[in-house]
Amino acid sequence: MKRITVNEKWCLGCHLCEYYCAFANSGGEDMAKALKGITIQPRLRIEQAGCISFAVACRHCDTPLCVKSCITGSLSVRDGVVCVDREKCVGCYTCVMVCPYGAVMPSESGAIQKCELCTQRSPGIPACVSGCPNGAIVLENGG
Amino acid sequence: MKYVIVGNSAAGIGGVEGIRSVDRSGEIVMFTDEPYHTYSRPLISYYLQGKTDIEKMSYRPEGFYCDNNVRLERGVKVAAIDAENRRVVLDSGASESYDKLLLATGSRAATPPIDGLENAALLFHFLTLDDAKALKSIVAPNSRVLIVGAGLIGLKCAEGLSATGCSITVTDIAGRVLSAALDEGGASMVQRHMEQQGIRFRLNDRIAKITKNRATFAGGQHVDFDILVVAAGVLPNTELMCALGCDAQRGIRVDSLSQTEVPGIYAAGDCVRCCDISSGQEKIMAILPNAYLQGEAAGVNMAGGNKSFETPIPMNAVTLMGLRVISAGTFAGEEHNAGDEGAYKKLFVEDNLLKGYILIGHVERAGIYTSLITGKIPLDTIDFDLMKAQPQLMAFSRSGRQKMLGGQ
Amino acid sequence: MEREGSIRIPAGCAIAGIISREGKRFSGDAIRRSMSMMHERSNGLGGGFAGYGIYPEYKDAYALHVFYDNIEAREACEKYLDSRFDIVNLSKIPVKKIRAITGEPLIWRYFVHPLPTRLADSQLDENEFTRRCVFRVNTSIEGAYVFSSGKNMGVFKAVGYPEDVAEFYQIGDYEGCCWTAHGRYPTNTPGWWGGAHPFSLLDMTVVHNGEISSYDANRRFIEMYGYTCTLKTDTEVITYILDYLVRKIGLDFTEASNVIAAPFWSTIASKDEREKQRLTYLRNMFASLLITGPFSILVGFNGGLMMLNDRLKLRSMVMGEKDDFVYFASEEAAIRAVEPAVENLYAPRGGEAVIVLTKGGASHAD
Amino acid sequence: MPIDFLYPKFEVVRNPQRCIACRVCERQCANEVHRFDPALNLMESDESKCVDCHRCVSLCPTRALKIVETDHAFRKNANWSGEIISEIYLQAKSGGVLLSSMGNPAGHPIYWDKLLINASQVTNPSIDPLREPIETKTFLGKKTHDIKRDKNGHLVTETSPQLEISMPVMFSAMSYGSISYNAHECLARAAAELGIYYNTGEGGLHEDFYRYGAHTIVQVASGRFGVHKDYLEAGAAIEIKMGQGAKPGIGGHLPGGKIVGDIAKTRMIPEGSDAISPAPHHDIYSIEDLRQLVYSLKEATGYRKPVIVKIAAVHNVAAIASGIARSGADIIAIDGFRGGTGAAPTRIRDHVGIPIELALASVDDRLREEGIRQDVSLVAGGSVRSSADIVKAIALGADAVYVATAPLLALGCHLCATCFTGKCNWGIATQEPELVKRLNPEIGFLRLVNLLTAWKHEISEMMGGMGINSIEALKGNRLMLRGVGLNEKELQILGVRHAGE
Repeated sequence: MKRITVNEKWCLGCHLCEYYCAFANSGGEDMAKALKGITIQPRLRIEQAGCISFAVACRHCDTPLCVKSCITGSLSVRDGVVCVDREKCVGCYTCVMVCPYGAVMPSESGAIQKCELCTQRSPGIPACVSGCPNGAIVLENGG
Repeated sequence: MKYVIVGNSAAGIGGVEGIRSVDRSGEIVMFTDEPYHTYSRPLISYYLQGKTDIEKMSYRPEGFYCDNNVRLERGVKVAAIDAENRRVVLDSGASESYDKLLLATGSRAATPPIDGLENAALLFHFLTLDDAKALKSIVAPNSRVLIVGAGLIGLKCAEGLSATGCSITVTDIAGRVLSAALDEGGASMVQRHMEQQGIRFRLNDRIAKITKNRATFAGGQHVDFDILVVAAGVLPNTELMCALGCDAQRGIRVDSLSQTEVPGIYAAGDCVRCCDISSGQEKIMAILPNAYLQGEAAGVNMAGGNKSFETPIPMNAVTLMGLRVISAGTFAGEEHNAGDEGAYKKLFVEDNLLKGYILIGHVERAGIYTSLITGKIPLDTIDFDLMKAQPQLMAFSRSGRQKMLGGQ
Repeated sequence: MEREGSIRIPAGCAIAGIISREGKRFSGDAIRRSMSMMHERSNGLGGGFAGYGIYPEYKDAYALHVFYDNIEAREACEKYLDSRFDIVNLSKIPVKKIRAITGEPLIWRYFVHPLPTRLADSQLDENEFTRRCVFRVNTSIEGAYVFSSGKNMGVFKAVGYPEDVAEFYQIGDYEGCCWTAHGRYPTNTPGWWGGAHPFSLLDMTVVHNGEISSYDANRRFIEMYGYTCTLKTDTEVITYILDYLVRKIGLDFTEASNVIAAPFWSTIASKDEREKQRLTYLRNMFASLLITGPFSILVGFNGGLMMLNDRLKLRSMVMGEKDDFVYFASEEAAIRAVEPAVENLYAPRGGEAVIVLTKGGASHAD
Repeated sequence: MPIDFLYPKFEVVRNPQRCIACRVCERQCANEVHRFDPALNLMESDESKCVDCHRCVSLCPTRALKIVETDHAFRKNANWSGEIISEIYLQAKSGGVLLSSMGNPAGHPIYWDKLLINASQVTNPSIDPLREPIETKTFLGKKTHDIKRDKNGHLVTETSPQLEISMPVMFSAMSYGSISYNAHECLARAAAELGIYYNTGEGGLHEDFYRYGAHTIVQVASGRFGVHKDYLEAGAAIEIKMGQGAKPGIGGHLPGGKIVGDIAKTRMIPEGSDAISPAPHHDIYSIEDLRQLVYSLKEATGYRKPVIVKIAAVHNVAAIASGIARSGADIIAIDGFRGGTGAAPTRIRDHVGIPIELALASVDDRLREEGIRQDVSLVAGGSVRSSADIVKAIALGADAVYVATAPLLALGCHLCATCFTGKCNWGIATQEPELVKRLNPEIGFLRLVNLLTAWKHEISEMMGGMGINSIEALKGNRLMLRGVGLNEKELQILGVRHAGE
């Protein structure tokens, strides 16, 4: 099972993961062009208070409450990754109501958005993982 | 092993997926009195509104029954259960044997005791796709619509119809909208919002009499309508169990394994009565997440696994004409107001536990609050002030976060 | 033109050796024939032979073979020798004038014993005493060069092809129980007789084919111990290393081979604990005497002969047997030229020392 | 406010087309150079605070940043350079000694760059490291002048204590305190992984790192901080620090502000007290005294651990080394004047000491002349920058080299040379927790392993090219070097010929 683990100990609170996430999901080819002048809507968020910071992204739970609670069937598990069919999602936010990590979030389109480990973009390492300068976000395989 | 499931909505589908997570090969027969592939009932208002279509309303992909090796019998009503011989009898007279039976019969619209209701020119309920289709086919921009019931179904119906430009009045005996899901303050915020969008409300008022195109209220005032929608709550479909001599009028009783008092028969979803852990009361919590989870647990147990559904609480996530509302649990105990501008937020605390919450406007990360209720997290183990301000994992202890997020 | 000593000259070569395990003496003609087969491996710029057991009548005396550029050098040298040694015999080494060998120096031979008083004063053993005297001549008497200084053995070398050198010195007239030989292919042409091989120190002679890459590491180390590398040749430094390890430190030839062609660490790791410790000790303690780069050498000494290749076997060397004799050569053909019916042909692996002792011989210094 | 005579040294150049105002520069600059102006929705900078450490540049996701040296100039003057003028302004303002960090940046000759390495052609084959083993393992410690045999004639294989290293490189001393816990963890783990050693410096050994003891050299310096019996026992070798290339003749001073928590505990001094290492050891005023300390330490550790004596390369280094070789020390470490430091008076750093190349050559020569080269191993440090420098150092006569600046660079150091401020943006030369955490040892350790693994490959390639398949055969093999652009005297000291000869 693939999932991201977050090493709070190494999180610098630099927020680069959010920008790499937003860029990865923007479909653009140049970060500057893709993100210039906009307020980014990343699929993972840094929580920060004083010296403590950490990223929160979908945990791709073994028992994903969001998937089970989804009223439209637009959330599903594909190869261990909780994915959303944003065409189908009506933005009822039942998933927002049940996700214990607060990792499902509204998007501007009304449909929800969430981390899909960059599987929609290209297989491999999620942008937040490769973009983290300090190994605070790690992709785990198996387990 | 042969499984029979009555009902093709969330609880029934949960049942199929629960069974198949344990038993890949047992025979599954599913009966539904509707003619459709499984669809999401809550989406009928979106359908009405034109925000979705029949295809997108499919609760599961097209190949669902085939992939899960389910024999779906559509448009077939189960008339009775022969529990002794483990058979269900269909209204055609035919019967089907079962080893394990899941009742996921759902609910039906309640009919309020209003004088002359049957005289209404056009009377609708708003529970099924057929209801929505019928309503959609008849409503016109100049229609006058009276909706009886300001609960979730009534308001969603109002939202769905408002897209057509028709004039809408919502009436309820209760003094506020969404009386089951919101407190006074929240309800008035929602009401105000919908009124700004042109919906009229007549609350705290009782219809005394209905004639063809007119509803006359107890105080003598009247509202004329072309279309009358009755959305005054639902009743569980429990006749099959009642016929077996069970006391199930107010919902089928099940244990935490979703098993009824009759051996081999399980029940799940809106037809079931169970314990709300936030209040400790037994009630029907007719919401989709509960239906699915309960159906899934039933399926697992039917197939020989062991899964209990122990965290049912009432909860609602709804968007009404752009206003986001999420509430969960019971609104009892000490109230904590933490709303900011343009948003409403209330947390209810009792015995060092979060019992319920209401969020209107800003609903992000509400699930963290939900998890505090269902997980019965003692509030003195977290930074509750922080948590009150924003639902956030920062409020947990470092080791608690580590457990949640993995890593160091 | 610079000559050996002023510049380091890489060279390719042919080498050969024949030894009688019984210690039977045989004519140098055999080794001549073996070398002539490898004519192509030399270029006429140096050839030489070492014979052991060739002076039975003076077997307890150091036999010094000396090149003199002129009479003055000879006089100076003899005066010096006279002051240190009892010269029991001196003579010109008999040579045969041939067309192929020209420009020969004066070549003299002395059988000497260290003067007992001088030896006692020096507080050295007679080998070390003699070695120092030889160094003294070679470094401080201009025009004199001692090129052989062991007991009951002798080196014969010249500028020319090996077979011509053999004829020049009439090697066939000598009888020894062990012979080694060398033909040289230097890539520079100093053409100095002293620079021809074998190189000798007391009774140890080395013939070498190769070009070692560790040269300066080895040289700078060995020079700490009283050796002066005047020729800047591989053969010289290898000879000194062996002299140091065997005669001074007291290692036997096998142990010495474990130093200069030490097994790879991975090989050492595969040995049993005791052997591992032994090899690690030798490699570590004498680390600067590890020789890298290609070499094949035949080391002659009174009592036997050692053949050794570098650890990667970057130079050819084969050996074979027939009856009492063991043959070594850079090429198999050179062995067959002497003994067509040679048996047990074998190319020892890199770093595998082959030590053949004559009857009663020992592989370490006494 | 008094007049500030100095214009900022660096300028922050921000490409407005590329900047997305993600504010990572702002968040990552401990010097507070960057800030976000919400009104203008723009990033701004205060370059007077910039030290040119490149943290912002490295993390900027759109490469919108670069730092350039200002072209603001004093009137051209070959004698009064801008640097000198600025220093006078600084001293006129502060009245203090100028402080600097890292190594001597002055333009003295770098002899490594004037030495060239040989390769085999035709007469002697080069060796392909992909096909044949090339051995870089070596041992440091006293070698023998004779052998012993037991009664069966077997060699007695006991030796003086030796340090085995998989390649002739070790991490030189950097104290816990001058660098961070995480930096130490990187070094310790990398040393263990690589089969080499790192060095505690004079900061003691944090209890967490005792488990890396088999790859640790514990240092005893003039302040004796953190020295106790267990500490001495914990390491594989003990180093007596007599001097340091960056500041010969000068002691050390870690301000009380940095003596906090574990650092105080590890140094065994009260929190907040200045850690002052005196210039000399006050029990060593002569070579005889050194000998006593060497044997005291040997005695304390049962003669099981080699003792290293580290000195700065100064004018009389050969004679000093000769004395040390006779003091019982097993290893002499010589630190050239380009070696780094956390903090040194600028004038000392830039003007005292001599280059390591010359010091190494002359020490190696002297010890050989005296026939005592076998009695000690030589470790050369003080700006060994690459595998080529290592090969040259070994060929000049070193048994191994010490490196510190290069591994710090591997960890992220950009040589901004402001370690003494304690605000290292790379988490190396700092004790501030939020800065220290920027150096994740999981990443840092791997980068060190990568660097040295790469060097090992390169060393093998160069050795193979020379036809040398074991590092022992390279040691002191000066024929493998040729000089370029060196005068007769330099060639003579280095013991190499000029290229073409």
